[in-house]
Amino acid sequence: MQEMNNEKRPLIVAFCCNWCSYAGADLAGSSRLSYPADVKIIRVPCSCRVNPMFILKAFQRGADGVIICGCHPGDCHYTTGNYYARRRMSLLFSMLDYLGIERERTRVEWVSAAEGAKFSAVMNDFASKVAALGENKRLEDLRCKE
Amino acid sequence: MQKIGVFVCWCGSNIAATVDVKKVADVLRLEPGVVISETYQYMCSENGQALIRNAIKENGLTGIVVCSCSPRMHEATFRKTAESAGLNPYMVEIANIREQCSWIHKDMDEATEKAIVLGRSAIAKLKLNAPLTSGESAVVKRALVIGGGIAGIQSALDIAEAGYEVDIVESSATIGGNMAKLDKTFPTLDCAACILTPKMVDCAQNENIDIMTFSEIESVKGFVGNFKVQIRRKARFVDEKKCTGCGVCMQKCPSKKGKNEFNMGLNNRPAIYIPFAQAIPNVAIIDPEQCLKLKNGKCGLCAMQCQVNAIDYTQKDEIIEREYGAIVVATGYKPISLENFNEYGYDTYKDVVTSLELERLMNAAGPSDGHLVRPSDHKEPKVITFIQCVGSRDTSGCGKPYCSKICCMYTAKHAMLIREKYPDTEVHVFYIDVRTPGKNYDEFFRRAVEQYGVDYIKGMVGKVYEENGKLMVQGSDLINNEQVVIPSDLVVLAAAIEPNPSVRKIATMVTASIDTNNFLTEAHAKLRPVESPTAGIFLSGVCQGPKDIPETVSQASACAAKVVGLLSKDKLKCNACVAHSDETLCTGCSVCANVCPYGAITYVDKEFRIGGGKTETRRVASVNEAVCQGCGACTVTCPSGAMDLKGFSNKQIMAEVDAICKR
Amino acid sequence: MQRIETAMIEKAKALLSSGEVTRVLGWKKGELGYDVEPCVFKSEESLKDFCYNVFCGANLSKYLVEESKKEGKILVFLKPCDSYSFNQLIKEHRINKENVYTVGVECQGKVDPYKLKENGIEMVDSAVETVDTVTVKGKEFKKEEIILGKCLTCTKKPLSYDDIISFNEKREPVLDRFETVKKLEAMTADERYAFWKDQLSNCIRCNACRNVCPACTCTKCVFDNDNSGIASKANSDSFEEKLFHIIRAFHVAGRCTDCGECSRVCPQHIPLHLLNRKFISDIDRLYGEYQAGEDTDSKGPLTNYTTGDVDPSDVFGGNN
Amino acid sequence: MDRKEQAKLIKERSGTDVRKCMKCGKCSGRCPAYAEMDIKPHQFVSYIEKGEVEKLLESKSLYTCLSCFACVERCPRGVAPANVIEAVRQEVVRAQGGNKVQAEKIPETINEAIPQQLLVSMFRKFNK
Repeated sequence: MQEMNNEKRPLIVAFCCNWCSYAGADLAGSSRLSYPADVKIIRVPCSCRVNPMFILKAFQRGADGVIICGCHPGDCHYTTGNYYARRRMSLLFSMLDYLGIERERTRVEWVSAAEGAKFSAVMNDFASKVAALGENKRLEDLRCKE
Repeated sequence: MQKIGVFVCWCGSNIAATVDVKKVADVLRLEPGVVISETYQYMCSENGQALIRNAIKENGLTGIVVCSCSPRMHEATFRKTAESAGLNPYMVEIANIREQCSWIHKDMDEATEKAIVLGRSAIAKLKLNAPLTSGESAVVKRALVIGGGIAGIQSALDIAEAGYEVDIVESSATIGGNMAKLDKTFPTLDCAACILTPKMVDCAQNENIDIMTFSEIESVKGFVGNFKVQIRRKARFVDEKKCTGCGVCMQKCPSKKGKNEFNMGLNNRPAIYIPFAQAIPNVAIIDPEQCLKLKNGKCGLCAMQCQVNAIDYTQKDEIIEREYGAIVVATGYKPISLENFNEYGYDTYKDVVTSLELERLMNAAGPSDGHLVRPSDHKEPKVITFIQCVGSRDTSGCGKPYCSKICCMYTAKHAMLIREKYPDTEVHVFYIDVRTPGKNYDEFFRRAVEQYGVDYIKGMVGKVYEENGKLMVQGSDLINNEQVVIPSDLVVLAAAIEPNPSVRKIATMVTASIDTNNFLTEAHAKLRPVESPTAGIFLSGVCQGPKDIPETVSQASACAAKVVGLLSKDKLKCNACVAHSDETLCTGCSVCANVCPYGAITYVDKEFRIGGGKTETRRVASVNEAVCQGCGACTVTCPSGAMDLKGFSNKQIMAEVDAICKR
Repeated sequence: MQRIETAMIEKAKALLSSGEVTRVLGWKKGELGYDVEPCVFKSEESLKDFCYNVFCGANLSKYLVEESKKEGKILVFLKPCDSYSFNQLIKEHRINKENVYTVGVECQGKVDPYKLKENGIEMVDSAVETVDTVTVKGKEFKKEEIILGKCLTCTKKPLSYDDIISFNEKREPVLDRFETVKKLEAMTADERYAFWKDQLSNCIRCNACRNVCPACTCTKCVFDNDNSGIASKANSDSFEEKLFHIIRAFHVAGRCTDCGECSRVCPQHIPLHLLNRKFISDIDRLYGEYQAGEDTDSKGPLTNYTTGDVDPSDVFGGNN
Repeated sequence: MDRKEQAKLIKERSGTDVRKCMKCGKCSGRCPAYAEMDIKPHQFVSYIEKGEVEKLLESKSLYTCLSCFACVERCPRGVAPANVIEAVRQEVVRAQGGNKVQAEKIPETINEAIPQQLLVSMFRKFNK
């Protein structure tokens, strides 16, 4: 959590696929649709590139929420990429829930290149939910906290 | 030793307004490995790039980070800049501090803090970049045009003109599309057939163009330069090579009750028919649902009559596979269905028609041989009322939210032609706003009002109901603030247009992105309007958005120019960020090949020295760099991490995660 | 049940003498009765130490990865659960089938030595087994009381064998294998978090689970490979305890045949099979029944898809 | 409450976003009670958008509007003029307890032809 004017700010890592959701984020930007600065975007070629290692590494390093954005199933630039991502993330996040990690810390969202408004709405909603949960205590690595 | 240059762009005030660019540059200068950190107003400008070039040369930089706009915008530009300064183009990383930072955060400190974090993340990634060289793949010198309307025809002609082979795949029995159905075309009122059929004939005679009608795309594999497309040639039960188009079979065919789709179902056609006189190919086709022979084995008259015995009842669908370097989507449009608009009585009253049906009624080759009559009793209509924006500009869910762009012009055209041919007919047009922008368009519309006396009523029609034989059109007249009811003989609806329904299936096959209204999304709305973001796929005509014939033709020729630009290359630079397998870690378990959408992974047995002079052969994965598109699905299914992606490697992404989360 | 062991020894001797196989992979008696260990017998006389009894819980298929690379054919005895692992390794080209002669053997459930300890039986030297009971040191136990967790829920059938030595009908499973998973899912998130925090905190990263697991056959595991980014030899924080087991379970998801070896060998008795079974129950619930190892060519659920798969946002079944 | 305040309240109470109106006039085109209205449905929407409330409060249309919702049903932009009229009517009816419908007159006006919805909405004008 960043110490920003003394109220806790959540840190959110967003993996965005280059062809759709990253373009959606750009559209949200060009339409000046704001969302919290706590959301930091990492560009990946496709949502199927996101490895569970990256997600757990993000939580370990202090992220409070991780969201994976990809193209709508059927619209993937690589035809089948997001189908695999859909299965992997469903199983992974169901396992994290099984281990007692709060469900609202993880999320998958399909955003097309034309849905700037949706991207901004999703990020605002996700950021507020994660902030409501408070600091990530269950998947934290104390060595990474100051 | 890493020598990294950081270049922070102001982007005029786009970034500098909410991000303290000086502070970003200063903080990033302290990052380990950074030797130079500069800011400039317009990094993508000529002297911005010169600044980068000189910095690379003077400091012998091993990599650069540009904090600027989205990589989707100028990554290619800055890679070229680096390459021209002798630096490998893939040693460039972009931090998106405009669309994803300065434009969406108002507070200066917050935005600056975020820009610094994004900069650090790009630096962390750059440190793990390796110089990459993109491989090359051959280009098949043939283009595919999906759709045979004016868009497809124009693109095909221009591509063939440049000397390349083109295949047109058209789903209906003839090329010509919707334009062939029109009577006259605006703004110059020349007859549609007169300007279209010569182009259709050119297509048929051009030896570079191969026309496949009554065919559909079955599957598309591969990628730009190397598309493998399966085309289903549906059975037309007539041998195209033999049939001379004499039409004898059409007269003799006893089953005459078929709905003539070409005339929008306003009249009938026999089971075996040629869609319209100037059809290309001018070859008959049998409708299997209507032909007695195909349905229950009786009849067979047409086969007997045909002198060149071109009829073959046993013809089956045939699938052929061909390779293409580029694909042009020109699937065109169709009017929306009006089932959600029963307030206009389209389904209940026969004399409420759509504009396309009116085109057929007015067309000399139409069901009424050019004599405008009412479909119900074939009498001449004395009062005709047009209704604009039926289903367009409608966000209530029944229609389309967009303006269909062409209805104002073609309605003015219809009104003008009717007033000219039948001067004593009253013509009223209910409109919201008449949109006739561009050269000679508004003058055309004003001629309809001033010279031909068409009555334009500003206001929408509430409902249409029948009363003692007349169609009562009740609408509001906002200028006179009255509710007017016009008893009319014929009501014409300017229905909204929507893309051809088959486009969604085609978009999935060619992985072109498509929006919620089923229009294909262009690579860039202003700068790259005729290309899809998917390389090698081009958009021609209404499949990309509502447009009229002049715009369609200009977009079709633009597509052709782009295709010729692509096909003229012998080799195509492939994507350099492809997967590669670390042979020491790979166990050959072949889990990765299961997920590769392009079949780029094969397995080879390789000799490995295992010490002591002995060797063992092991089964390892090998990636065909020309086929791999770099999606990364295989890197996650590979448990040992042997499979990794150049440019987006596991370590690079983890480094970005660390940089972002570091406090 | 004694007949099975003698039949197996005869079979081994016959094949060894006929030269069809050069080695036999089976179990060898240890000092104590339950201290049975997998062993490769190279000659007929060495077969005198060969044994097959209630303590042979070990799954032999993973040894074949290395053994099948060597010259000559090897005879292996596969219990029904081992045969699924064998099939999965064949599917992943880790075993070349020509060098292996498989014999399916009957299994009516293997004894869990720790449960014997709980019943006060120590220093066991031998046991007499019938289909439903085991008598040890004169005390008779019902199989349900003392067999391994994985055998209580075993529904496995012998698969892919060149020969089979089986005399009796297989016992019915006593427990539904997803029962504990369902119980855990029914708990609240806090309870689940506490349960797993307590269990995983015992993990000493001895890697026994990884080394025994037939699906974990990477030449260099990501946790040993410094280049992988998550390399770690020990759990120096509660996070890494979870990281190791989540990533390991994810890597074998869709490939784990639920052979239960990981829980059997864990010195700290952590119920690791509950993690893999959670993935299996999710896969069955979301993408349709799938048993890894049932065949040698089907695509695993994580390397397959249907366009109509459920959306991740609606996956959280059950309550809270 | 000044006029601007009142207009804002009416807009909220109507629950419809009047700025969505593209001034096409379809609502008035469908309105069966158009002839008896001094201010037409499309005018309600544009006046309330500009905040000019006086004319609306005295308008006769408040009581000739049948609340048949034809205008709401077919508006291409999802605007609901009838709700605006309803909101203005509430403002008037609730403001000074005026009673536009005399109870004794109701029996004669009722006949089988009246649509049931009309009867119900008429009672709403009856001050409770």
